[in-house]
Amino acid sequence: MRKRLKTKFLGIEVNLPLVLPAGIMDMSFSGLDISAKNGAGIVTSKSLTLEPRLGHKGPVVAEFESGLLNAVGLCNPGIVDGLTEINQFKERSDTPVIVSVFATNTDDFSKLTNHVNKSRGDFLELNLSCPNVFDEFGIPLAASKDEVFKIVKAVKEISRLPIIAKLSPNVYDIVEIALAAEKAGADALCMINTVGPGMLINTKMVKPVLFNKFGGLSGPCIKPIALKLIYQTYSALNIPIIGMGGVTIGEDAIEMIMAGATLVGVGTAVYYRGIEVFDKINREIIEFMDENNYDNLEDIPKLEKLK
Amino acid sequence: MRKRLKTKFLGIEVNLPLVLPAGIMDMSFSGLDISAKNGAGIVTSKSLTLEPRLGHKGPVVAEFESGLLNAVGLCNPGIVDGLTEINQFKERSDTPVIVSVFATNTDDFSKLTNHVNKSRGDFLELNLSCPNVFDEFGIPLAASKDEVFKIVKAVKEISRLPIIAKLSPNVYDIVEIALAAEKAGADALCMINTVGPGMLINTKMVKPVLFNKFGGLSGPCIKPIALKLIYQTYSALNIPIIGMGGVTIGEDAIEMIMAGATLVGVGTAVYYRGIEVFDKINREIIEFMDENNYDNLEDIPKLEKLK
Amino acid sequence: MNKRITLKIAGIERETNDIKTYSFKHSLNAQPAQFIMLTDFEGGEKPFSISDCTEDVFSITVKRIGEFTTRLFQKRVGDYVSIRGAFGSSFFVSQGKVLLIGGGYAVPTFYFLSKVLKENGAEVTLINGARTKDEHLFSEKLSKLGIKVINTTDDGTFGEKGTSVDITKRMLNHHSQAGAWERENGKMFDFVYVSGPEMMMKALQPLLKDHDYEFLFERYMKCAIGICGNCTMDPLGIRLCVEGPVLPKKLVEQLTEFGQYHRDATGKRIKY
Amino acid sequence: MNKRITLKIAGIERETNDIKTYSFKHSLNAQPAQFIMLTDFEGGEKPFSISDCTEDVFSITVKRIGEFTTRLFQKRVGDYVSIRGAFGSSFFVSQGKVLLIGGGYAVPTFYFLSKVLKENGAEVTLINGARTKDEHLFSEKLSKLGIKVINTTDDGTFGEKGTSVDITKRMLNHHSQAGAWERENGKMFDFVYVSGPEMMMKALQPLLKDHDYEFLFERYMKCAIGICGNCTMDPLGIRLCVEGPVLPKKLVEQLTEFGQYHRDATGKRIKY
Ligand SMILES: Cc1cc2nc3c(=O)[nH]c(=O)nc-3n(C[C@H](O)[C@H](O)[C@H](O)COP(=O)(O)OP(=O)(O)OC[C@H]3O[C@@H](n4cnc5c(N)ncnc54)[C@H](O)[C@@H]3O)c2cc1C
Ligand SMILES: Cc1cc2nc3c(=O)[nH]c(=O)nc-3n(C[C@H](O)[C@H](O)[C@H](O)COP(=O)(O)OP(=O)(O)OC[C@H]3O[C@@H](n4cnc5c(N)ncnc54)[C@H](O)[C@@H]3O)c2cc1C
Ligand SMILES: Cc1cc2nc3c(=O)[nH]c(=O)nc-3n(C[C@H](O)[C@H](O)[C@H](O)COP(=O)(O)O)c2cc1C
Ligand SMILES: Cc1cc2nc3c(=O)[nH]c(=O)nc-3n(C[C@H](O)[C@H](O)[C@H](O)COP(=O)(O)O)c2cc1C
Ligand code: FES
Ligand code: FES
Repeated sequence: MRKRLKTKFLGIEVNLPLVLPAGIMDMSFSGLDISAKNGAGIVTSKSLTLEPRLGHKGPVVAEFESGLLNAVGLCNPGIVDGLTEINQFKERSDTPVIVSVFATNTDDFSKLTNHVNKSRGDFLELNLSCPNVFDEFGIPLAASKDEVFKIVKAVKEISRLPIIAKLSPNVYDIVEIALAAEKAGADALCMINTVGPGMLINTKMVKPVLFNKFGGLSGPCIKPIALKLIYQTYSALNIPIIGMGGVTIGEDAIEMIMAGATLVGVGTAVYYRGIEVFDKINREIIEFMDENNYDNLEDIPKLEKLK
Repeated sequence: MRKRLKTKFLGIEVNLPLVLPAGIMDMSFSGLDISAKNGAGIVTSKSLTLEPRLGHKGPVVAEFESGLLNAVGLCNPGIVDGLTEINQFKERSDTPVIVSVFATNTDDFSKLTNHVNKSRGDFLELNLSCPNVFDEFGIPLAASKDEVFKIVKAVKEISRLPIIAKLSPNVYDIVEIALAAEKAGADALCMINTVGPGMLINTKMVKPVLFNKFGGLSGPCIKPIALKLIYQTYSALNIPIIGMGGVTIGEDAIEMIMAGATLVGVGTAVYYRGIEVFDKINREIIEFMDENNYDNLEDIPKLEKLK
Repeated sequence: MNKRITLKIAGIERETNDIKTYSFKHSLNAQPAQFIMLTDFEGGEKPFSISDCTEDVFSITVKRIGEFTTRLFQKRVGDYVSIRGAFGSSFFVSQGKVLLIGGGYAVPTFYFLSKVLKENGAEVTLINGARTKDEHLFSEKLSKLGIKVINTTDDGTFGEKGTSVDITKRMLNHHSQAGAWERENGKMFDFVYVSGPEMMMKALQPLLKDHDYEFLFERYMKCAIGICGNCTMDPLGIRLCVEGPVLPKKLVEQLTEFGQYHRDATGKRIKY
Repeated sequence: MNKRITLKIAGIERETNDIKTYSFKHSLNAQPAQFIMLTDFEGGEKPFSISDCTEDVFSITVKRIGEFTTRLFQKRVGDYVSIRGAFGSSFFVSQGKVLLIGGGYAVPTFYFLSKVLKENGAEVTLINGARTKDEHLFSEKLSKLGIKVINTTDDGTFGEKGTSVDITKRMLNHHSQAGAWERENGKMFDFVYVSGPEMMMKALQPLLKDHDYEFLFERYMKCAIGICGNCTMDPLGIRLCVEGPVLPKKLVEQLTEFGQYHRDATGKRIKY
């Protein structure tokens, strides 16, 4: 049964199409390992920065009926300790690892790349979703095609690993940004990062629920936004896409694939359906394939491209 | 009991704080009337354009677990017939009416204003959320502070009615846009319009559910985004805000008020809770006030402003 | 209840040149007069009344009119379509003597209603009208239900000659003819149901002033979930997709737009 | 179950200089060892074990350590705090002879557990250890439960002299002394529960190798809903906020990080 879910991603055979995305269950080698054991075909590290980051004070997550807000604030142990966890994971598992890194300028991204080159990671993911740094036109880095181009190009020149650009949904023209990444040499895209951000208020205490006040939206509420952006990007580009954003059940994953995703990320749903969510969704994908007479994952059709 | 919900908006006494927003139950005078009878304190017309618009082909709405996508495509009978409905409504009701108009340039907005000047409407709302027209820098009208300034200023000069600028949430810097509207003479803001847009896919037929493929998100999924933008805007501006986006129960309305809204719009929730939703939420607001010892609506505190 | 389901067409039956019945295997659980919104995702999503609904099969009966229905006529058994619903109010299920007055593609709804009324022990009389024999619908299906059917065509090519309105007038006025049914309170029927073109209903309204009745209305529908406001009826603001499509006498009597105008897809009023 | 609730502090009891018990009127429906996340929205949201839970009241017992708990200590009855939970696994409710070994601010959890065990008919012995008399916790409350409590302090200022580990060793080794309890299978207790500083648990582990037991762990918690991965235990990837904080013997034995290191808020490993 499992064989039917095999696929290829950047030349590597991937046994299962689901990806553990950055920031979910990935602070330790054992978190990556349990996710892989539960059916993630690829796992991603927490976005690592040059120095350790404490992140924001709590509450760092806020739940509402349609998803989560989070303001973990890119807490991570720093690139050195982060890579130690990844190497330790690779000692025990064949599952490919995406090393996610975060910075706000080309220099730091390059430094991070040099570290990652020496690790046992399989892919390098650039978290390009920073909304707090602006280019010369006052456009946030995440939305600046020029900044994205510069960073990806610089990293591409020195990276030993294939490069995945992780894109923010909070931009006017996703295709412009994605094309900049592709032109600069990105081998694949990962999208979408969290939406918004948003805010929730505790009405009894008249306070924002998150101490950071604002937090990115994830979970079911963002699925339509993810599908739209993935579809637009798939229609215009030639590199593969890891699609994510609100995938909770098998049918969500099918939607992602039809919108253009090659692999599908499952993050917030770990909360809704447990760490077993990967195997649950794998099974649901197989059920969908049975019902609709698709033999293999790659037989699932994509939408006609946008013109 | 109802007296405790009285408030003031731009110098007018408003009996109830809930607003029927543009696009909901407002194609006919009788739709406005039934909404007012069910507890809307102010009602808004469909966004009217100079000429009638058929809108998109169906499906024009798509439901998902966290809200709705709509692509009605600004269908409306045109400003002349639209104002006839409004006048007919005003013959039967004292409830204030916001006349919403939509255009993509200053000229057309001005022409619309001339029509509205001759109507019995109480407020003029400019739907400034067009994502399909761009300024000279390639920025969508909705996100262009210059375009917003120009339009609001031109309309302000000729409008007999107080002006409400309805803002799109899909911008990098809401405060910049809101300030432009305020500086140009907007008397109030209405926010937020729909988010995204997004897409949903029918997996059996491998087709986008909406014939227009993409549609704006409304309902519970957008509430945190609305709260955040309203709070930022409230913190930076001095004009009142009609807050909306996902308000479904009384506590949502309280959150809107605490974030900075003077009045609260309820749109998609008409689907979830029936046309009686206004009175249901009015009652829930009163219950909240009782539980937390607020005598009047205006005693409900706001969050401390952002610095 | 409003979730979208996507189904293969299980059966197609040609009723007349312009009318086909499509059946689907699905437990829809609809009531008579409720409708679905149907789309093929090729442009357009349109309301159709349920013409039959059993535990696991339901059907709609469609008249080819414009772009959408023409495309639907080209579909074959096994093709997918996607539906939402069932939506809206349903007919009151009366007991006693009831009269159903139907015209055109609105008659099939009465097939479903007749079944339900019969199960409820009502004594059903149905006036099934059409312009001409070729457009006359469901006469065979209805005859199998064991109810009293009065077939009629405007041109007399099938059944009695005359419109449904003519027949109704005759039936209600000529006490001699209808004597056997007449009741003490002067009403011939305990309940009357009307489904057909709006002007037919308008013409029937004065004839039925002594009766209790429900009318089945049609207005342009977009969302079908009560928010777009396209289907409201003046001056009540009744949404036909939620509070309708069936409206009872006491509401019908208040409708100023009934028989006067309806609204098109832009919301513009169109005079009848 | 994980929804945020915002409650007024209903009662505050001073236990020691550094420890207070806060009670809340709410039907939390928690089990022993489960915890809540508590915040005042002034910076920080922290895990605290339930130290008692009845149908409509629950309490937590807090040690003042850093910024957050210091602020909490300034709150008064009637002040609001906001909580999520209860989260996590709970202790197995055993029957027969059971031993509870507790140290420091982890002892109050055992108050709640003891009540539940007693109701279940278990014969409870509890070793309640602290460094010194002033830090010794809950001795009065526990004595009222009708269980056997062995109080102990490292410096002998209250109860027996020695650590909980010393006492346990003595109890389990000196068969003569413990003769009356000993069972045929060589186990003195049907089940052992341990809650306290990690190094205490580590020291107890070899002593308990013949017993069935559960340990209550603590790791840095952020989300408490199983997604941030900050609280996982190597090498199993067990999330203490979901699969823990109570872990059974067969899992404890596989934990390579137990007593070796934990992770701080950045995820960095901190050696014990
Ligand atoms: C509650 C209800 C139940 C209906 N039941 C049936 C039925 O059982 N069988 C049947 O054949 N038809 C039924 N109709 C009418 C059916 O929806 C239209 O015939 C169909 O939409 C025509 O589409 P078209 O593209 O083929 O024609 P078009 O050329 O688009 O339109 C022709 C006419 O159909 C009507 N119409 C078109 N679109 C809509 C719409 N979205 N909502 C309402 N009316 C529309 C208008 O009067 C229009 O003038 C029903 C309509 C309503 C409101
Ligand atoms: C499952 C569990 C149950 C707990 N139950 C209790 C209890 O019943 N009573 C009690 O007093 N304390 C309990 N704690 C510990 C309590 O959470 C910390 O004492 C508190 O968070 C300290 O916060 P602070 O700001 O005052 O101190 P800080 O100066 O922030 O930290 C002091 C120490 O507290 C611990 N700590 C801080 N933040 C966290 C966190 N988010 N998650 C876990 N540990 C943290 C760390 O070891 C840290 O070194 C429990 C912890 C866990 C994981
Ligand atoms: C708690 C949390 C932490 C996250 N941390 C990161 C991160 O460090 N780097 C990153 O690129 N994305 C991060 N994300 C975003 C996710 O990787 C993912 O893009 C997003 O959550 C959408 O997917 P989902 O709806 O399946 O969760 C985080 C998301 C959550 C919920
Ligand atoms: C079906 C539909 C039609 C709408 N049409 C308009 C419109 O014509 N003009 C406008 O400014 N906003 C329009 N909106 C946006 C609403 O006015 C409102 O800003 C948005 O739906 C968020 O509020 P809600 O979540 O309460 O629905 C429409 C929304 C919906 C769902
Ligand atoms: S069709 Fe939209 S309200 Fe009825
Ligand atoms: S605290 Fe986040 S996974 Fe346990």
